[in-house]
Amino acid sequence: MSEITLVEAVCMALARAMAEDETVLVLGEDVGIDGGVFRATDGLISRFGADRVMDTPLSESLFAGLAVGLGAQGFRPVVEYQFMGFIYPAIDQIVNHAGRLRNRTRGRLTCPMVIRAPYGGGIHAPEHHSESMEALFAHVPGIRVVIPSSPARAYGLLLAAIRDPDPVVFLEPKRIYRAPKEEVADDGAAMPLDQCFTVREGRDVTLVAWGAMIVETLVAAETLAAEGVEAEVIDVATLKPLDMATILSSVERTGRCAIVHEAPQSGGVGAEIAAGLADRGLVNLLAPVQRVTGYDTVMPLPRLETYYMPTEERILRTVRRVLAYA
Amino acid sequence: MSEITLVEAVCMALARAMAEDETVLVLGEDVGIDGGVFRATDGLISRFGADRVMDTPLSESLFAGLAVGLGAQGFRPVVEYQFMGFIYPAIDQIVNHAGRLRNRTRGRLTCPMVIRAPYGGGIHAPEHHSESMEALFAHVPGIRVVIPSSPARAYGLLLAAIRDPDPVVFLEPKRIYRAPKEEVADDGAAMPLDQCFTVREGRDVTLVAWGAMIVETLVAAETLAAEGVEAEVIDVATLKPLDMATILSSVERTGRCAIVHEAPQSGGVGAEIAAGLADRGLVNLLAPVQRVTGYDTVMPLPRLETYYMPTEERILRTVRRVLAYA
Amino acid sequence: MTQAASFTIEHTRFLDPQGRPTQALPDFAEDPMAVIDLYKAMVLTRTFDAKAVSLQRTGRMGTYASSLGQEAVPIGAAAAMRAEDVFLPSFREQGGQILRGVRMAEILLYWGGDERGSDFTGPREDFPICVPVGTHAPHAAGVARAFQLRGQARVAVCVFGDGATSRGDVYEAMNFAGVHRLPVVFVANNNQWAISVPRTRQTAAETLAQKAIAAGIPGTQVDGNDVIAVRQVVGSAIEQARAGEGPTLVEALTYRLTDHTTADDASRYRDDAEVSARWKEEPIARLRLYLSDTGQWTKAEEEALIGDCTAQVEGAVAEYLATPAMPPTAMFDHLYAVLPAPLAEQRAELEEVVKP
Amino acid sequence: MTQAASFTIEHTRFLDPQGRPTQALPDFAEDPMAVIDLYKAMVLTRTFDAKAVSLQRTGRMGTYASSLGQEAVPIGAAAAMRAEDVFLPSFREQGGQILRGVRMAEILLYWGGDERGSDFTGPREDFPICVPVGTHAPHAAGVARAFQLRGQARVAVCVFGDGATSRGDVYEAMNFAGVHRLPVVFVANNNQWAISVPRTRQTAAETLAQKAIAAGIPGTQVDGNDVIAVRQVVGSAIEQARAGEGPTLVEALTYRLTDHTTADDASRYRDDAEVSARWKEEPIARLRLYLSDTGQWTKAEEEALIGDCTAQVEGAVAEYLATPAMPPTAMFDHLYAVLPAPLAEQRAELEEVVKP
Ligand SMILES: Cc1ncc(C[n+]2csc(CCOP(=O)(O)OP(=O)(O)O)c2C)c(N)n1
Ligand SMILES: Cc1ncc(C[n+]2csc(CCOP(=O)(O)OP(=O)(O)O)c2C)c(N)n1
Ligand SMILES: [Mg+2]
Ligand SMILES: [Mg+2]
Repeated sequence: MSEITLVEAVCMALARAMAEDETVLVLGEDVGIDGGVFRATDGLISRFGADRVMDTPLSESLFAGLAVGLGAQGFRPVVEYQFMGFIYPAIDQIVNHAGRLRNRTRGRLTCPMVIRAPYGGGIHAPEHHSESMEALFAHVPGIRVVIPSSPARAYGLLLAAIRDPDPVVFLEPKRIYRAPKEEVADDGAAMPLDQCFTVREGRDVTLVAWGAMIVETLVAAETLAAEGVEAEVIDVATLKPLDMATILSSVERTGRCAIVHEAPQSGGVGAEIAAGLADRGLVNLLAPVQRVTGYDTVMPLPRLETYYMPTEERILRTVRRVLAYA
Repeated sequence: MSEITLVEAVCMALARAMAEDETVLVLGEDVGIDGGVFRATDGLISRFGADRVMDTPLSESLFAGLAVGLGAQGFRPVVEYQFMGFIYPAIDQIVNHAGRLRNRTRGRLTCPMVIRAPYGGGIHAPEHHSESMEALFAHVPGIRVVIPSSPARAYGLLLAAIRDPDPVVFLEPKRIYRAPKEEVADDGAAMPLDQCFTVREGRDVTLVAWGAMIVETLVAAETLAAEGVEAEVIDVATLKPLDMATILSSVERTGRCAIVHEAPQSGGVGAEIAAGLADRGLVNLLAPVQRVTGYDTVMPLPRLETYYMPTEERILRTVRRVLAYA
Repeated sequence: MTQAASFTIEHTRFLDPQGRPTQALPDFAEDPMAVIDLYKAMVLTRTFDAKAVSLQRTGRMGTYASSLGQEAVPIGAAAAMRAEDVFLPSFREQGGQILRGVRMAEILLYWGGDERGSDFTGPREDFPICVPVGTHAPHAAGVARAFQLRGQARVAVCVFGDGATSRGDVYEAMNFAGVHRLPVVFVANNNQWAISVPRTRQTAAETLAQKAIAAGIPGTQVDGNDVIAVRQVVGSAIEQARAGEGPTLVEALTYRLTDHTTADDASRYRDDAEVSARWKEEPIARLRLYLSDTGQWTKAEEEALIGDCTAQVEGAVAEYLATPAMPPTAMFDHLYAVLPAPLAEQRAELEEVVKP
Repeated sequence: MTQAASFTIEHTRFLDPQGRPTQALPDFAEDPMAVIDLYKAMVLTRTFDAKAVSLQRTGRMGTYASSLGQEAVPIGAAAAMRAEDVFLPSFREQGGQILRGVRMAEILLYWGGDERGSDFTGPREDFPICVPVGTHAPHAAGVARAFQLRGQARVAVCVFGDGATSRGDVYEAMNFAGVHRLPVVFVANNNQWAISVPRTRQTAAETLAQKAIAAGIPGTQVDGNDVIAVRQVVGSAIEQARAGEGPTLVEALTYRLTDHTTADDASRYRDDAEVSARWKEEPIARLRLYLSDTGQWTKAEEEALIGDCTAQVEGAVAEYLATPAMPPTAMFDHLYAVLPAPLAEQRAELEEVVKP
């Protein structure tokens, strides 16, 4: 067992799922011989053939609808969108069909599909290639939104998403596609959906994040530890439905919480978490719930992107403010 | 000056804007001779001609893009989407272009466009005709999201939206399209954007809502008043950017807050408001911030829709819970 | 300048508006019962439509989209399908759905605002009505791709309106179907109007059939008021698709003789004179003329049929009206395969609210 | 069966790959300087592309999309435009942008990650590069509609790739342009590849020009490696549009001789042999052969041109590299016309964070 990257873990999970279930299909732009622009589908076409690994025409609205049709017929399509910036034409099919088909036919027709897309900033990518719009999906009834934060979680959660009988939007933080690496066993073991992961325990403050921000947040937590502050770090992992229970029980112990995400602050998923705390966690709160996020601006082009993203420094500033409340 | 309905106020504002500024255009499906399926554009084609009031082909992705082109050329297009359920194909153009054009060209090209759509439930409409997905827009950088709650506000806010030099998504609560009526002077006076309206003053609890829910909330407030509880009712009106200042200052006085909206709870705009309170309002909160909302389900077909929507009864249950905290 | 490519679009009709054959009828029509069955299906549909409109008018059902005058399109198409094929209708193809085995009470339940109306007891793989115009065309391509991957000799049949042909989705679906030669037939029900927008404002294309050329697939036109022609032309397209020869777009020319839906008032935007003229071409009278001219249909049979249709429809209405609503918590029942914990809390809250 | 409609698609070329005229050259080419200017623009663009790729390779610029081998398409199109027309490029039309007056330093600034690169000092109404494929086609229709409403004799020219023709937006925009006979010309730069997806997997249509038929507008093909043909065919389409005769789709056949972008490795998915063969058809050598065969171009002129292009490009690079980044708060500066209050708080926070 050797160390692999997050994008390799994605590929390994896809291969595993395709090998164990012949109804699993992969489709999208350049997923075939090119292996995907990030190589997330590398080698799949030679192993599973062009019927199961299909390059689609450049028709983003189409693929999601295609997956609805394939899903209704019992296939498990895994659709790749090349970047989150190009996923928006799929929203119509996701809101109006994928998230509703089971409900509107009372379970007669279902949509066991996965929509994958790399998302987020930090790699100096061109315009429209660095956005974090996960909140647009986390509000849609009938679907799941899942974001891994490490190679192991990418493998385990993607397998779970593919095996899940309902539609899942699976967003991959491309900033950590290639590093850090991690040992991941190709054992076909899925990780649970609908559940947060506590990735660091601590008694003084709860830090909630997901995706690439877990890495920054853990770094910040180590810095705090050196100062004697023990932060609990929670990886939300499934953004919809949201496991508030784990977050609430952590804040019950720490009394303090900061939330970290790359997306614009207003209406980001951090808002839902803070709202949950303002309701069911209020009695335990010793300090305001603060968010370290992207600004409510357009994601800037690479020259300014680092100023947009939450950094260790910005996380520390906020956590110190939260800790300062008596 | 006679009493008019909300949809008539929309029509009056459109006519006013078109009369005072020849760059204002109206476009969408059936906005011409039919006057829109709700008659929001009734009579405009005979007054302003088919060049300025244009029936488009059935191409929802197109109109938003068309408006970007027209806007960049100095026109002020007002685009009607027939129902919110059909607006999703426009999201790509809104996120990737309308909200960004000014920023990415450093102000060289701009998008003074308005996207109008009726939204919300309560009129026993067919499938896909009753959704409240305002949160999908309220997260998008570079745009505004505005929702009127009365004929007067429809008139004043729509005029402001049309005159605003940036893109506005203007959502009209169709449940109150035809009632209640109100006297509205056609005086061309706009109302301010980016500002909440306090529609009822009270010292005991702050109720925050928008659109059709203002009506239910005011009814609930009267019931409470009869019991000696004075609720302050805030109509958010502009959901993005959000005027937290007004809400915070109200809660500073009342110490209690409930938020009412039709949209699914998770990731709704109510979450952002509660998050603002959990941060900057925390010290004033005497009770949990609770939300009375649609469920995180697909909006049911008419037979069950009333169970999905916040009713006076559900609002009262929640407010009483919020008041009960010592 | 050299010529890079050239194309033609054909038009097919067998019966003229007076029910007179314009050419030899196709093989299937040699069986008189096959033609009479088409006739019966159209009369049943028209009876059903009229009743559904009256249910809406009397407040016993929601908005409804009648297919008056366009019965031949979905019925001709559905009649050409096999049971194992999959039908993906828009919202005006009740005639085709009934022929496929969807129960009329289910259709009423749907328009009456009850999700169970889409849980067809008959054709379990057929898609429910599609309200967002044209968005089901990609589903049809997906279903057809499923058949192709499994090597099944099955065909997806997708019907949409003239307005829908302006949607990018419909184009994208046809284009994809072309690349993979999928077993799917797209039928454009060109009833000349998309609510108040006439066909000429929808596109400058002379025919809708030529939209196929952009997708590199065959496109053809048929007289959509001639059910024999629809059955024949869609039928050949289906059999071609079944044989692995790829998709087709069939444009059926017909006319919407009534309002767009019960929520519409067509007198606002179109002339009565235009509508009256089109009544002379409608499909039911046309086929009845043919059948009676050829001695295959008597007045007595007509009366019996009308009685039978009325009885069937009344039965469906009674069943619909007698169906109690689902409990409010039903909105949580099929949201996911298994209700996630946070949703279970919301469900409990709703249960609490509606507790007697 | 009767015939309802028929269509043909033409193909135009003036120079064969060896630079030999295949027919009498068009009128504009009678002015030798007009042709030489096209040649110079293509050489400048190729010089610029090579330099931009090397800036990326050496870490001094971000991802870049070279137009190697396809220079004739945007340059022929832009050369046919008037200053007051509006150009809506995709992301591979730097040649056309430069001809329109966009400064090379601006293009580098854009790909170097600075928004000011889209604040063109030259053609103030031209659109910036469009990254989401095909989404600018509706903008072009909007711009053209603006011209039409104002009664201006101006034309919008929109360029996109073969891949883009699969997008519903492009179809919807062409269809709408057809309905209103808008003054817009759509140019499909068919370079045979959309990253790794070959033209044949994009659509079953024999030509991309025939996509126009679905929209009811004229579609025509041109040899996209023959800049004279591109200039001529796009030019007639532009003048037709200007005269109120409506839109056209021009498919320009060319080839992407290098990687999709600097982030791509085309050797993963296509044969070197295919690429080598296509080098024999490329537009610059072809036009140079024609010019030297006809005695209009000498070796000395070629050397002078190369020196001049290199100097111009080096100047632009120096300017680009010397441009300091904007202050971080610039991300708030043009978000709205006036920064709303809540945003002002965020801006203040950022200012606080970056305070030295
Ligand atoms: C995407 C979308 N946009 C708008 C509507 C509202 N609407 C319902 S039917 C209709 C016209 C449809 O015209 P056509 O496709 O010709 O079908 P027809 O109703 O004539 O059968 C419109 C605009 C819708 N249902 N879906
Ligand atoms: C909507 C969208 N989807 C995907 C991408 C990623 N992408 C960038 S270029 C490209 C291929 C474009 O092919 P084509 O239209 O032929 O243009 P070319 O690059 O060949 O000039 C893709 C898939 C994108 N930029 N936009
Ligand atoms: Mg129609
Ligand atoms: Mg290409």
